[in-house]
Formats: sequence, C-alpha cells, structure tokens
Amino acid sequence: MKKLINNPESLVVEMCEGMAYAHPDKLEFKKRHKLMMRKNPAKDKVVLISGGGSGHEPAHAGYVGEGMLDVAVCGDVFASPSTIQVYNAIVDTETDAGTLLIIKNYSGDIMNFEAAAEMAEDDDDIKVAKVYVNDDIAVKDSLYTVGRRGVAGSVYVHKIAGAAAEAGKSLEEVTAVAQKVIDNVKSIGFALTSCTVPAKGTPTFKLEETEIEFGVGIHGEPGVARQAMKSADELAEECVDLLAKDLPFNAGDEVAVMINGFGATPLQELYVFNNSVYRQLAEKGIKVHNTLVGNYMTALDMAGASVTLLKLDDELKAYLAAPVDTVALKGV
Amino acid sequence: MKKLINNPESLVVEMCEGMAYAHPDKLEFKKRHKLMMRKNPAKDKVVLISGGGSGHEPAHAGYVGEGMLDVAVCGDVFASPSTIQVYNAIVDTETDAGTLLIIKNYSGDIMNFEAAAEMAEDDDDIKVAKVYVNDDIAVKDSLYTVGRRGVAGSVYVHKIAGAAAEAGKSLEEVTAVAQKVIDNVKSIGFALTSCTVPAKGTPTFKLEETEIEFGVGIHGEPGVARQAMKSADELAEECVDLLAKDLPFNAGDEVAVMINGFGATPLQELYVFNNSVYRQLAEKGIKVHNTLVGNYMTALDMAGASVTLLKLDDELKAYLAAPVDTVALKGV
Amino acid sequence: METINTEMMVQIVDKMGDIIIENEVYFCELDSVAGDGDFGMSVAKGFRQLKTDWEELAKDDIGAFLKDAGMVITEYCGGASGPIWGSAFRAAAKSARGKSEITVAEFADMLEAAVAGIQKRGNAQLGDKTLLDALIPTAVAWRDAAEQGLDAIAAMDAGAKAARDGAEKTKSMTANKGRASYVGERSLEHPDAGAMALGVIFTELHRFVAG
Amino acid sequence: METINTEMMVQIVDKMGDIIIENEVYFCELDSVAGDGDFGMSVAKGFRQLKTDWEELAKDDIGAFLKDAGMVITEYCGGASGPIWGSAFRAAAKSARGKSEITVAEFADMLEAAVAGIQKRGNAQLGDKTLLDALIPTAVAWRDAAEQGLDAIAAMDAGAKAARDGAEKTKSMTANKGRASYVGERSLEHPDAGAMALGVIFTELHRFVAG
Ligand SMILES: Nc1ncnc2c1ncn2[C@@H]1O[C@H](COP(=O)(O)OP(=O)(O)O)[C@@H](O)[C@H]1O
Ligand SMILES: Nc1ncnc2c1ncn2[C@@H]1O[C@H](COP(=O)(O)OP(=O)(O)O)[C@@H](O)[C@H]1O
Ligand SMILES: [Mg+2]
Ligand SMILES: [Mg+2]
Ligand SMILES: [Mg+2]
Ligand SMILES: [Mg+2]
Repeated sequence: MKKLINNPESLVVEMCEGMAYAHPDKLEFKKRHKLMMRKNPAKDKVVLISGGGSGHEPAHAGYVGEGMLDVAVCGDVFASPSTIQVYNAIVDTETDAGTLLIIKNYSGDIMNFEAAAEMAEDDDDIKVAKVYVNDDIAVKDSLYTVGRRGVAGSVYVHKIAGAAAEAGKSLEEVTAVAQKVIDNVKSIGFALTSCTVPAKGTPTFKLEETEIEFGVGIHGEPGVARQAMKSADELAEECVDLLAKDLPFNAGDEVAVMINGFGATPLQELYVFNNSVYRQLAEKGIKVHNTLVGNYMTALDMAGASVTLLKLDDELKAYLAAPVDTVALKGV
Repeated sequence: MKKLINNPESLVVEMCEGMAYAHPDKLEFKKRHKLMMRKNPAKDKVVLISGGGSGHEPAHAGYVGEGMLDVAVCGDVFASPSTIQVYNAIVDTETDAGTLLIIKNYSGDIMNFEAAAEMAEDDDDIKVAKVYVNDDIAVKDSLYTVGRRGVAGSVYVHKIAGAAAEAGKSLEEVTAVAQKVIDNVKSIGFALTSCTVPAKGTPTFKLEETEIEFGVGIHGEPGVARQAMKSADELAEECVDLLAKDLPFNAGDEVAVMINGFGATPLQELYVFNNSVYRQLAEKGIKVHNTLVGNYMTALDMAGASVTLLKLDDELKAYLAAPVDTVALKGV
Repeated sequence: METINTEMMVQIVDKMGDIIIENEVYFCELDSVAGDGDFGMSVAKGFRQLKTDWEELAKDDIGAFLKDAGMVITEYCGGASGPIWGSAFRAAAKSARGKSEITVAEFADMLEAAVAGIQKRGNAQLGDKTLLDALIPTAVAWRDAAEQGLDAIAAMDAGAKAARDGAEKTKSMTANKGRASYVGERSLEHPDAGAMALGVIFTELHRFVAG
Repeated sequence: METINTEMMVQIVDKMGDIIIENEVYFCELDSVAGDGDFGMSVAKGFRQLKTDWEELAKDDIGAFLKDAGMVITEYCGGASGPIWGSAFRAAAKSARGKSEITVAEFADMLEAAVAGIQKRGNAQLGDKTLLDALIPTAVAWRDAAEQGLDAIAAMDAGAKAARDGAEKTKSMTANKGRASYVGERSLEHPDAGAMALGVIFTELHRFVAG
C-alpha cells in the first residue's frame, strides 16, 4: 500500500482538518465527534444531516454548505459513524423546523442513525425524520434481504432536499421531496481495481488485467459478478439497459445523469464514458437534462465508475437548478 | 492496461464530445481541429487561448468559460496540438482586442504555438501576444536547458488573466498580469505510480511499493530523483522547503495554495496532504489566503500530487476572487 | 465454579478484549470475502478504547460494569458493530442490574437479553447469516446447561461449542442482513465474520476460565 | 545512381513512412527512458496520414512533393515532432523547388536546409542531444560525398553511418533541449530518441535504394 497519508489511525481527522483549512469560509470541523458543520446556516430552516463511513470523498463533507447539508457525520473508513456521533450532530444543530437524516441503506448506518434519532426524540424532544437512500440496482430488492444499498444517488438527495430546506419548506415537505428523489433515482457501478482500506493495507479483492467486478457498491466489497473487461461503449450499454429497465426509464423521460468516478479513475475516462452513456440514452429516447461527471461518491482508490439516472419532473428540475455552494458542488 | 475507453485512437475526440454533451451550456467542441470553444464569449474582449497535449483533464477544456479561457486546443495524449490546430483557434476567435496564447514551456507547445502565432500575424494581421508558464521548480533553470516546465501553475494564469480579460483590460494589460502570475507561481510534484499512455499500453516507468519519483512533470516522464516513500508530513516539508526557497516565499507573504492530484490520487489523500502543507506553511509564517484541493492538472492515471504556491498582492487577489464559471473551476 | 462474580466478569471482559485485539487481522480477513473487510478493526477499536478507559469503568456490580462497557463500545466500535455489540452489552447490563454474582441460569438470561438487544437494533433472525447464528445457539446451550445443573465452566464449554457449530452452519447460508447480502449467492461457502469471531472468542474464554 | 529523380524521391519518402510505422513501438521505447514515450507515435501518426493522403500529394517535382508532404506532417505529427519534421520537409522543399532531379550536392543542400529549418523552429545546436546530432553529421557526410564525387548510393551509405555515429554520441550528452532536459543527469547513458530514429531510418533507406 502506497498512500499519501501519515498513518491510518489519524487519517480521518487529518483529512477533515485539511478540508476545513482549505475552505474556512464554508466549513467548520468539530473534532470530538467528527462533525463537518456548515458555517452560518440559516437558523429557522429544516436541518439536513447525512454522513457515513469515510473513504467516499468528497462525500459527505464536500456536500456541506449553502443549498445542501448542514452536517456531515464522519465515520472511520467505510464504517458508519457511531450513534453518539450522530446524536451529537442532531443536538448541536437543533432548530424549530426539525431535522432530516439522509441515511444510506446499510445496516451499520441504519442502526446508528436510528438509535441516535430515538435518543434525540426521546431525550431532547427534537423532531427527527429519516429517509433511506437505496439507489444501487446491483442488489436484488426482496423481502429476504436488507434491500438495496445507497450509493451515488445520495448526492441528488442532498442537493434537492437541500434546495427545498433552503427554500423554507417544512420538515414534511423536505422529507417528501427527498423521498421523491429516492423513488426516482437508480445507480449501477463497476470496478476496474479494488481499493485498499488504509488500516488493512492490502486490496480487498484482486482483479486480473482482463477482469472487472460488476455491480460493486462504494465500500470496496466485491460486486455481484466478475466479468471480462469491456469497452466503454459496451459497459455503457450494459449499465443503461439495466437502469432503464429498473425504474423503468422510458422514451420521452427527462433525466439527470451522473457519471461518478470511484476515486482512481481519471476524468479523461469518465468523459469518454459519458459520451458512451449519452449515446445509449439517446438511442432509447431518454433526454438528458443535466449531467454531472466527476468523483462524487468514491471508494478510496478504486478505479471504476457508476452511472446514476434520476427521472425529473418540474419540481425536481427547479430544486436541482437552485443555487448551491459547497466544496464539491457549485451550481449544477 | 485496463482503461474505461473504447480505443486509444478515438479517445481524445470521444472525451471532448463527452465533455461537450455534459456541459452544452458552456462548451462547444469543434472536431476538425479539436478546439473546445467557449459558448457565447464577449465579442470585444481579449481572447485567451491555451491548450496542449491531452491527458491533463480537466485541463485544458475544463477551464474554458466565463472568467477564464476562450479556447482550449486539444492535442493527442501528451502531445502538443499541431501548428494548424492552434492557428485555427486563433483565426476562429479573432476580436479587435487581440489574442493571448498561454503556453506551457515545452518544446513541442512552444514550437507549435509560436509557428501558429507567426502565421496568424503574418497572414491575417491578428495581434497575438504570448506568455510561457514555467512554474515547475524540479528542473534547474539555466542557460543550458530549455528552462522549467509549465505545470499546475497554469491554472492560476488562466484564472487571473481570464478575470483581467473579462474586466475589459487591453492585450498589454492582460499579458502583463499573466506574466506577473508566472513570475510569482512555483510548483513541485511527485509520483507514487507511473501513468499509462493509452496508445502505449504499459506504464512509462516502474516504481516499487517503497519508492516515489520526486520532481515529476505532468507527462509521465520520470522525475529528477527516485526516493524512498515518505509520510504526507515529510513530503509536505520537502515540497514547501523547496518552494519557499525558490521564489523565495517569506514569512508574512500571502499565498494561494493548490494541492493538485495527478489523476489517480483520492481526494481523501489530497486533503490529508493539504493539512500537512498548511501546517508547514504556518510554521514558516506564510499565510494561506486561498486553497484549491483537487485534480486540476493531471497526468492520466498517475498517482501523486503537486503543490503550487502563488504569491499574492491586492491585484492578484482581486482577479483570483473574480467570478468564474467553467467546468472545472466555479468560484474560488 | 457455580457462579460468576463481578471480579470474574471484569476479568472475562478484559480477556475478551485481548482475544479480539489479537485476532483483529484475522477477523478483518473473515469480513473480506463477502463484506468490506473492516470487522476486526471495528470491534477491536471499541475494545481498545475500553482498555484505555478501564480505570474509569464502574466495577460496583456486574450490571454497572457491563453498562459502562456498553457505552464505550457503542461510541467507539465502528460500523454496524457499534450498535450490535453496544446494544448486546447494554441489554446484558440491564439483565444483570445490581447483581454482583450470577448463576448459570442468570448468565443464560443475560445472553438471551443480549440476543434480544441485537434483534431490536438490527432486526435479524436465526439463519440470516449474522453473529446471531452463533450467539443464539450459545444462549440455548447455557439455558440447557442451567437446566441440567452444570457449572459455569461446563456451560462455557457447551456455549463455545454451540457458537463454533453455529458459525460453521453460516457457510451454507446466503446472507440476508449486513453487507454480505450485497453479494448474494457469492457469500455461499463463506462463513459469517461475526459468527466466526464469537466461536473464537467463546472458545478462548472457556480455555481462560478453565485455566 | 548519379542523381535522384522525383519518382525516386517519392519512393524514398514512401519507404521512410514504412520504416517509421514498423518501428513505432521501438521509437516510443527510446523516448520512454528520459522522455515521455510518445515519439514513435507522434511521428508515425503523421506518416500514416501521409499514406492516407498519398494520391492527393503533388508529384510534379521534388519540391512540390516535399512541400505537400511537409504540410501533412506539420498538421498530423504530434508534439514536438510536428514542427520539427514539418519544418525540415518544408525547408527541404524550398531548396528543391521546381527540380525533378537532384544531384548528390543538391541533396546535401536540401539536408542543410532541413537542418536550418529545424533550428529556426527549435533553436537547438549540435550537442543538445536532439535529432540534429544525427542529422547534421548526415548533411556533412553528403557534402563530403559530393565533394569526393561519390554517387547517391555511396552518399546514402556514408550519411547513414554518420547518423548512427551521431546518435551513438548522444548517449554521453545531458539533454538541453526537449523533454529529456527535465530529467537532467538522468538522461546520461541513454541516447536521444530522435537521433537514434534517424540512424535507423537512413540505414534502412540505404539498404532499400541499394536494393
Ligand atoms: N442486522 C444485523 N444483526 C446482527 N448482526 C449483524 C447485522 N448486520 C451485520 N451483523 C454482524 O456484523 C458483522 C459485520 O460487522 P462490521 O464489519 O463491523 O460492519 P459493516 O457491515 O458495517 O462493515 C457481520 O459479520 C455480522 O455478523
Ligand atoms: N528543440 C529541438 N530541436 C530539434 N529536435 C528536437 C527538439 N526538441 C526535441 N527534439 C527531438 O524530438 C524528439 C522527441 O519528439 P516527441 O517525443 O515527438 O516530442 P515531445 O518531447 O513533445 O514528446 C527528441 O528525441 C529530439 O530528437
Ligand atoms: Mg464497514
Ligand atoms: Mg510528447
Ligand atoms: Mg464490515
Ligand atoms: Mg516524446
């Protein structure tokens, strides 16, 4: 493992401090509970809290700021923040308007965010709502599983719920529009290489030069199938076919597209891939209203990418276009 | 080589098209000469043209737009665009205010941009000024070499010259402030891995798990010395010491800092590194006025980073803070 | 040994920490096949903090001690393990509240409370390929031991065996809960990390107590 | 063979393209040690385009042919090689303007013009570890051959030998021009890619013409 770090133990705190030093106008880092807080949020709006394991940079701290999140709760690499951390985030940012927790559908996150919400409601009488992002279509959604993971689609949930909160909507309204995004957003990803968790020091899985893992999440877990490496066009076809069927997305639909890099994929390749995806969507008559290409929800140093589609209506379009000024997202 | 592409030959065009599809409001791609053009530029301002080999994404096309460049001329991977390409960029964007070419100090770029400028001046009577970015202090500047390379410092030249042009300054004034940036900007970088040029298919050099190349440029060339891998703190100390001595940067100076990833370095590591660099600068009494952390001038899939320092005065601060709306830089 | 007193319980938890810390890398490896490879780290982190805070933990009675331990574990164990292990300890604490000595039957109560605590938080059932597939059989084994009048050391032996067997069975399950569920069929053949860890922990603890 | 006519020159440039395309990977490797590894690609790209556009190139006389070829090379050779090889061809074209047959002395004129063209663009001198370290000796060898009254085939032989020797000498030079200068002392021991390529090209061309 060759990483530009000092040591795995202090990594998350050093990273957060490095981020706060870089953006002193936007961010304030509270070290005790690893909370990345928005500088000067409105006092009377619905509070948005997200977070999860670290290793997904710029998520989640990069989405703290005007028009998005109020707090990102930072866990260790790929490990949910603790109940105590989340609880402190809720209590520290309490407003009369209430708090929405944007939770990715992972057992760890669910357990910690829910337990924290219970504590805040029971002990502090804070109104806490929750939404669960579950956009990853790699996983079959069935009664017998914990359901689908939340991955890059979270960014759209942050953006749109953030715009609604900034617009002064009520907790119920913000929660409803967040849920609308969740109901209309789907993602699928693949890895060209494994990532290396710093504390472990070796890659989580091994891929040959000719192999990829299809259907990976953002924690370096293996995907649902190992496949032969394909061209950008072929991968785009496979991803778009799966995504289109799932919601489904149909001819005439307008979508936001995110081509998300997992951390070690050069922008060059992401733009080539966007070209492939764009043409696949065009073939299906699906209209691209808005595109994001970049590293938005990563898995450390994993090479690979995910495609996210969000079906838009006028409400979602308006919130998507609303002003936003965070480290990782400025304007859309 | 495992890359998310279709084939090396069509790579640059597909990438540029993918970029234009993603940002139809900002960019227009002219395929014949691989020119990424700004949509709707002002008709009476100084025209800014930059460019160079591809493989540095988001550079240079990512810096086309309001407050920065008018055209990015895209060469093949790591190869200067041809004289004919640059000539067409100049002719296609001619205004009465004249044209500034922002050239990175590489023999290929110099020869092609200069030959194009001669053609445009001689054949078309266009006023063309040139500046040469040479911020890479890895290379000794002497009478006997071609001088220092232009690397990540180019981004500040684009930004500040772009702001001056947008403010309606004359060609002489824009050129002067671009030169002022060049005179005050220094960079140094190191690689943890080599990159792989797509057409070649194998890494340009090989590094062991315990080695880095110090003093690398942005073309995957080996650096000036192979060293043992160090911690982020140690690398920050080494980089800041070299940079501070070079201009020199002294206690009391105010600087803009760029922590630039070379393409495969996760943001997590860049922020850890920023934390290390920030503390080194603080120790020297150098004040950080503004920080950029991210992939701004890359070398394909190289892992590693560079540190750029720009010494600021009130004029540079004002231009740095001026509005900017490009794919890769929005607000600073 | 008919009963377990506070001092013994403190020693057991201390030893448990040693076992977890020693096996950190192994537990991570178990989680690498179908999980995200951090299980050993997540649990070890909490128990390492426990050792740091050791002097400050209440040692008045078993309940008070387990409650303080549970709070540290809740805060410092990473990922899913924080709430799972934290709620297990805190539920056990409630069940042993005010007691400075517990019988085998009361130990069985405590284990059952821990199971319930984990289920309240994580909603998993027997067969979902989680550590419950080791912990539930362990609780059953302790209950049987109590009914058969076995002493604590014999109960620990039976409990450890039940945990190992339970962990073994997770090999043939497709995961439903936790991250292993994301790889579906691909988690077949591989045991659950948490269940395997309990097998190791209870086995070592029996060896420790048996001397 | 006393002179070289238009047809012969067209064949020579055609063959030159073949040699460059065949050696693309080798030329890249030469550029990998201290350069950025793209030299073979950069040059091959232009000559490949030349073959695509072959039918449209003027073949009226040597000058016209070289000028058209030079324009394609200027546009399609990548990186530094576009202006270097492009200006070499265009300068040579000027020197052979209107001629449909050239003597060994005129060929030497042409090579000297090419050297001057490259120097006007790139500003390098003998000893700067560029392809001029092969091309200048080649021009000198042709001039000597003309003065000694040798025929074109013998001149080509001498020119190729001079190019190979010149390229060999670049091994002991630290680069001043081009990208190899960025690695300073580390480029010692390694020859310049462009100079080595000229050695290969001129050697193969002599073999081709000699039959
Ligand atoms: N819902 C659940 N109920 C009980 N145990 C669970 C549950 N989800 C996961 N586990 C246990 O936790 C272990 C994984 O813990 P850990 O690696 O720390 O969490 P994460 O999945 O967040 O990385 C699994 O091996 C399993 O035994
Ligand atoms: N200023 C110059 N004058 C003459 N030849 C040069 C000059 N700079 C570079 N070269 C030649 O060009 C070769 C490299 O070409 P190429 O790899 O295409 O360019 P780049 O350096 O842009 O990657 C060198 O090996 C050298 O022979
Ligand atoms: Mg985890
Ligand atoms: Mg090159
Ligand atoms: Mg895990
Ligand atoms: Mg080269």
